[in-house]
Amino acid sequence: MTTPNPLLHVQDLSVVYRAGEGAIHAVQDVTLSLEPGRSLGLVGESGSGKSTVAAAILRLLPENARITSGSIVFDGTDLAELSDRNLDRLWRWRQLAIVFQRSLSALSPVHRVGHQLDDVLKLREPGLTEAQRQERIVGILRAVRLPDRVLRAYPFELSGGMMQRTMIALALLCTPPFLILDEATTALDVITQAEILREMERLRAEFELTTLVISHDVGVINAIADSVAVMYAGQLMEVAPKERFFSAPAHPYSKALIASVPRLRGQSGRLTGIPGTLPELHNPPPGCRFAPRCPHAMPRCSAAPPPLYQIAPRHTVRCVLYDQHPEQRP
Amino acid sequence: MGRYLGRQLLTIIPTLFLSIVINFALLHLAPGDPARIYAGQDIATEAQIEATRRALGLDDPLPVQFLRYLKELAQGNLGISFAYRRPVLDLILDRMPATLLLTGTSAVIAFVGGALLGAAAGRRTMSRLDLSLSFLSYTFFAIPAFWLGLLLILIFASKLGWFPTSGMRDVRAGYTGWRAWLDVAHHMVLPTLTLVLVQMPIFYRITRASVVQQQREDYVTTFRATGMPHGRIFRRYAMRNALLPTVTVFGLSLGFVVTGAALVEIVFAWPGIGRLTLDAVFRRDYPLLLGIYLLLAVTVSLAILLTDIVYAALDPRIRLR
Amino acid sequence: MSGLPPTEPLLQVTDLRCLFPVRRGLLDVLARRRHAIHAVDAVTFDLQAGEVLALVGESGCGKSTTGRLLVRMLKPTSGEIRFRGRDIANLAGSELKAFRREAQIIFQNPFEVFDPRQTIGSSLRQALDIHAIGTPAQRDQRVHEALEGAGLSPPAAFLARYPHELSGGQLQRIATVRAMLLEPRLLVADEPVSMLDVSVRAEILNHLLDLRGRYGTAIVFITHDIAVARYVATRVAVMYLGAFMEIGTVEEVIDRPRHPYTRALLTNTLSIDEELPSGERIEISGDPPSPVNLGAGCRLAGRCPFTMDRCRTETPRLRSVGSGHRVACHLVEEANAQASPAIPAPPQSATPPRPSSRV
Amino acid sequence: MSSRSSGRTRLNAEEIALLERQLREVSWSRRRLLGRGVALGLAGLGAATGRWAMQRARAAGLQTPTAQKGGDGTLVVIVSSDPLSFNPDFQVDDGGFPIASNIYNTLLSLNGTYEVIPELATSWEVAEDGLSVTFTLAEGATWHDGQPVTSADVKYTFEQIVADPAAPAATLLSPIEGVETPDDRTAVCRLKQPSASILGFIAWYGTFILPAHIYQGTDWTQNPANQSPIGSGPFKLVSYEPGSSIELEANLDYFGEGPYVDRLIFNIIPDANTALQALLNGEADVLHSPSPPASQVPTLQETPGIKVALKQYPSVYYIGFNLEKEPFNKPEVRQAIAQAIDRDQIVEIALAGIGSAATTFYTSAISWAVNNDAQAPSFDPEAAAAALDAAGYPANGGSRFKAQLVYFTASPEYGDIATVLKQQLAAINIDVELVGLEIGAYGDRMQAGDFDIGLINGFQGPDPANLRIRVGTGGSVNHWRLSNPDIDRLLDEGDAGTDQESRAAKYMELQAILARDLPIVPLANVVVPYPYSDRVSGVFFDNDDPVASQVGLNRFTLTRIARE
Repeated sequence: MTTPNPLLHVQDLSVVYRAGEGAIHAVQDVTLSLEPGRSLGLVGESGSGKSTVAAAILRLLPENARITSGSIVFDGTDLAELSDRNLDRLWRWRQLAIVFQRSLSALSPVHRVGHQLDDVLKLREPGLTEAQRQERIVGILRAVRLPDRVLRAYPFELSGGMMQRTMIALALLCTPPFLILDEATTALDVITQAEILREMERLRAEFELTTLVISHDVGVINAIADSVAVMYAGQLMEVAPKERFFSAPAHPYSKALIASVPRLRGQSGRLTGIPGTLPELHNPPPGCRFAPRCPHAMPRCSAAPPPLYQIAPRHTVRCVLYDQHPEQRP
Repeated sequence: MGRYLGRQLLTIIPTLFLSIVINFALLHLAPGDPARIYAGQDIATEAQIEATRRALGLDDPLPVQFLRYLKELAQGNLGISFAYRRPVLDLILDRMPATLLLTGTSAVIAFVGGALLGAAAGRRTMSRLDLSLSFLSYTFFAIPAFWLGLLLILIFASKLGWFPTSGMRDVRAGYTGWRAWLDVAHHMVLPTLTLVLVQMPIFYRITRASVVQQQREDYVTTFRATGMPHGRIFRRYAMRNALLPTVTVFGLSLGFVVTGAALVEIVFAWPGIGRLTLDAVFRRDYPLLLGIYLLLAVTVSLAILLTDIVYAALDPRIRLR
Repeated sequence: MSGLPPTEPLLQVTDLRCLFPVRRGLLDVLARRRHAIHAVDAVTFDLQAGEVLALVGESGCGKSTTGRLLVRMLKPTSGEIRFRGRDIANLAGSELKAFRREAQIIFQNPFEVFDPRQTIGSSLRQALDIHAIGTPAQRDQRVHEALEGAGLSPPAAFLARYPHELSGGQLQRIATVRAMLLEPRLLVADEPVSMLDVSVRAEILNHLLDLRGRYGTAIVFITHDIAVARYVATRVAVMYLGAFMEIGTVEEVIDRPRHPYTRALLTNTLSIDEELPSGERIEISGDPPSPVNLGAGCRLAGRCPFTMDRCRTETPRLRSVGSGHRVACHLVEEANAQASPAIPAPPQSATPPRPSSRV
Repeated sequence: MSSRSSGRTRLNAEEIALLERQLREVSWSRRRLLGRGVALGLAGLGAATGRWAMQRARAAGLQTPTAQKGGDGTLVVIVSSDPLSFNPDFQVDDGGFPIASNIYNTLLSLNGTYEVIPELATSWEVAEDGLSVTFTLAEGATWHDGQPVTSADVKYTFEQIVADPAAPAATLLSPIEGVETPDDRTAVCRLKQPSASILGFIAWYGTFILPAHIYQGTDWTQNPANQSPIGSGPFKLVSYEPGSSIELEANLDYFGEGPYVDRLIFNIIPDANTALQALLNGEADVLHSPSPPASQVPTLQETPGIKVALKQYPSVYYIGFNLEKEPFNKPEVRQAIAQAIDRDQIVEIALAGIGSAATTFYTSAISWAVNNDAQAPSFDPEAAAAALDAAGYPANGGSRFKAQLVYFTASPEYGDIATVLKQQLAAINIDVELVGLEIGAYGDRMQAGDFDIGLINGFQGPDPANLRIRVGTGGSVNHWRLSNPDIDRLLDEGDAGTDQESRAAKYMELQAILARDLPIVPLANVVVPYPYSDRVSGVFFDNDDPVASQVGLNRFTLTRIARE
């Protein structure tokens, strides 16, 4: 089985925030690979570090955050090594774009939508004439099924769904090969969310996009990802193809997470949650960060972070329960 | 937009009327009998006080006085000053140019300077620039204007001799033509500096806070992600958003420009309306005070209107909602 | 479900309406033009003691307003809210205070409802202080027990803490404890778990259900997530633009939805189930219209793929389609009249395949 | 109350003090102005003829008037406020007073030592029956528009003043029945009854002779000349910039001696510190008002190029007791308190040495009426303590009693004096609580009798008759509720007297009663500093300069500027 070269490969990424009470180890040794055309869902609850991973990939971390180790290789170049200026000129938006959750405030409230789209295009593709830019923008708007009047509108005049489509249009403006959807549909109503996700599926094919989908909602991941990566408290717990993840989750956290999700079908009795609370990230447990809440925890879990075990093709788990497959270590 | 303006204009009229009623009532109900004051408080006989009361038109019942005032007002007559026995409008107009020159100039400089410095500090919080500017802003905010004024006089007029001590022109020299303008400009420096220094911290702090807040807004992150340089995001987007609250405060402060800055006018012997107002208060010069208050109400209303227009131009959410 | 006999519901809501006037400007006032948002429109239902009714709908559908009306945080524009046989729509003063002891509400964001400068202990005691329940010592005791009962132990560890020292889940649990300290007969829970991570939701929901079991409290559970509603509710009401579209038992509404809007909600809800919710996905297009000055006709007319002429002119009433299952839809009504159970397929099937089916 | 305290506000005073200052200026200073004028005017009346004054002036060895007018350049005088108008007679206008004094003439005026001296009238004669005064007007006096000044102008002015009850001098000139004009240069004032004080009043406030040809038959409050005055004085108005300056130029046709300066500019500067800096920075030559803070005077006196004239006003700081309250109703207690006061310390500390201890019960500035035998008790704290012990107020290690000292916060001096008093009384174990109030509250509180001790000052001129408002039953500033039939009788008799000697006897007897009963205790005399450039000479406030006796108050007619 030949695996194509990944478009994005994140290796052992760690991010630390400086904060009042000391350093917060928000992301620890995260390794992710994303092949061209694929869609990876990065799922995790609050504090899991999933959005920090996205920010690190785009080098948009806040001032008090720092990548302490690891590489972010995109199409053969380590983004972590690039200067900001270089990143701005060649990579941001031309190669990597992002759609944020907070769509209603994601554009300047006092400038027209068209002006802001045009401004970005002008910046990224200075060679285009005004007419060419106009043509490109109108084309993209149509691609995301927005009426032309959006150009003349201000953000507050658009509904949540339209605004989110606008943000997708903005992301696609320079037809980047890679797109991050960071909780892109979280603020939307059920029906609109489904609509936008369907739209994204269509655009993924149309624009041949490779996407990293970040969400706390496994339903969203199920709707749009090919494979799933689960994060907990800054650590990557499990990576698996979507079907395998939902049918046979391996990590105790993954299992508990899926069990917590209320369903529309099947048993409706009591929901099961995960007792306990997130560990404090400025002083994380030395071993597996899930160990304090894990029903299967054993002494060695708290000793050192468990390694990743490969338990099936494309399926890795960071849990010592899978130590009986030593030959499958990656 | 037209509808919006029409609406705003319509609300000004009742506002003005209300302010006239309230001013009139407050003045006349406040303690202190102008007749007694104008007759000379201790030595005047009751007959003299009564005569003064009649002369000032204060012997009629209050409603009659109010209706008379309204009637005069309707004919564009602001009345005759108790103290100066001259039309209130003339007295105000006498002082208007000096007032507008000083307070207007300093308001504009304070606004522009405060906004620029606030923006510079807000862009890089905790930088050396930010820390020193913030320290200065707190310092000057805490200094009473008249004290600062005197300090500037002692340093720049008495010690260094760079600027004249006070007044608006060199009374001895009596310049004419362009020299006269230069002379006024020379006299303006210290009072303007005083007002700018005490007002700038307000604009500085509002702008700084607003810039800091705007830089945390999601759209800034969006544009950062597109690879737009900080400076461009700041100039094109954050600054305009950040200026909204500053503009509001500036607009309101413009409304008060006509009333001058009494304490600074006193320290620098600047012939502005602030001093006239203060004197009128002490003298219980009702017509003059009513005139000044009415002027204030009008200009504040207009300033609010203007601010609304500017705000609406800057912020479509106001304009279109 | 003890208490009152089923023939006398705890709560009987009849034709409840709440209009928020919109004053657009002086010219409107002068011209005596009136605008109003129909936040809640002709809502009618009843609730038995110990029952859990879920109010489900998208943002702005009026479900929160309804909740606030039920506990009289808001005063209805018209209509009747009979609580234990007594209309509470126009209560005031001490009567209102007495009623509020029996009807509590909890909100989405617990950080906003606790005074950040007060310890948890004093916030909790305050609830008892206001209604002067027991001696101070008894109040402390009761607070202690309640925390312990909610699994927040040792209680002393929580009593002395401030809201910001707790996680959202813990604080929401304490908010629930506070609401239940007075052993109310009615609890309105307004999106109590939507801010919380999915793994801690279960605790809150289970806690709520435990409390219901213990005190026989009836719960009106407001949520945008119909899947959550399925877990906590005995009955579900689906709201759209201030009006009930469908109401019935959980099984009826979720397994056998009749209203196109309910079906749209269900079929668009993202899930991780292999099996799809009933029927073909219903596509409701566009955004909801402005709730200002709604005219006659079905609120969904225009967005609904089954819109008929009648839908645009005549407001459908809630009509029974089975035991306790009521639907406000002309189509359902007509289908019933023709004794045909099925709803026709959507007029066009050019919709893309369901996302989850794509691999 | 003090005349000059208006100028004493220090810059570090709060805005409220400013407000009070201005209020006071309007309400109190008229009394002060009247006071200043007529006080020593009566000395002139004693001689009953203007020639006396002329002779006296000559005796002082003054040079005879020269024909020179102008040539000395520009004199810049700082004043604290704007004139209300340029008609100085129809209303109280303290800001306008120094300006009007140089544009208009009064018939008579008061010199630097408060003596009546001639101005527009070169001589005057009181009839034997005391029922008329005949004034002879100066030769060649003209209005600034060229018209001659005649007796008709005097007639118009005095009759108009008396006819308008709102005019500030109306009451003071009310003895005038009418004015006859036998010829252009002779004006005869007929009096209703003999008046001891009329010449002093004529010489002082609100009595500038106005041009009848401009004002006759018009509303004198609205006449356009109120803005562009036509006077007969040594200077003519050139321009007025409201809030800024008033520029006058020399009236080269002036009938009398002077003026010597070409231009007289009044520079309006309300703040005392700024005004002083403007003088020090050479932007002005004379600081007329606002007066510099007393604390700065010693430094100023050492400043090269600056002279400071210290001028005593007929005003005294004093305390009064609430005679209706225990224990202040007891003479022995008042006596003890008076003995506990060290006046020299008050002058030294509270007045920064500018002033002098006041020990008599009438101002020493009006010497003919002062009873120097009736002295306030001298400083003797031991005796005071013993007297209080004996009176039944033992200290017993604590305080004997509390006393609320209410004063008026118009200028810092009051608070400073009050503080010194508090300390001095603490030394004999009286616990003083200080209550400083702005004018409105002060007046209300004193009127209501809600105080133990009050601290004020006030003009005691122009004539001792004015003591009535301070110590007469029901007097407007008799806050002490003093009601002594003997005092009231002596006030009546003093008023009715015509010759100074007999009048003085009445007032001296009155002062003896005050010294015995001590309803009030004098503390210090008010002295006002006038700083000015040492290039300037011939100013009215400089009593060391012979000119001060020759020229009316506020007149810069004879002021000269030395060339550098």
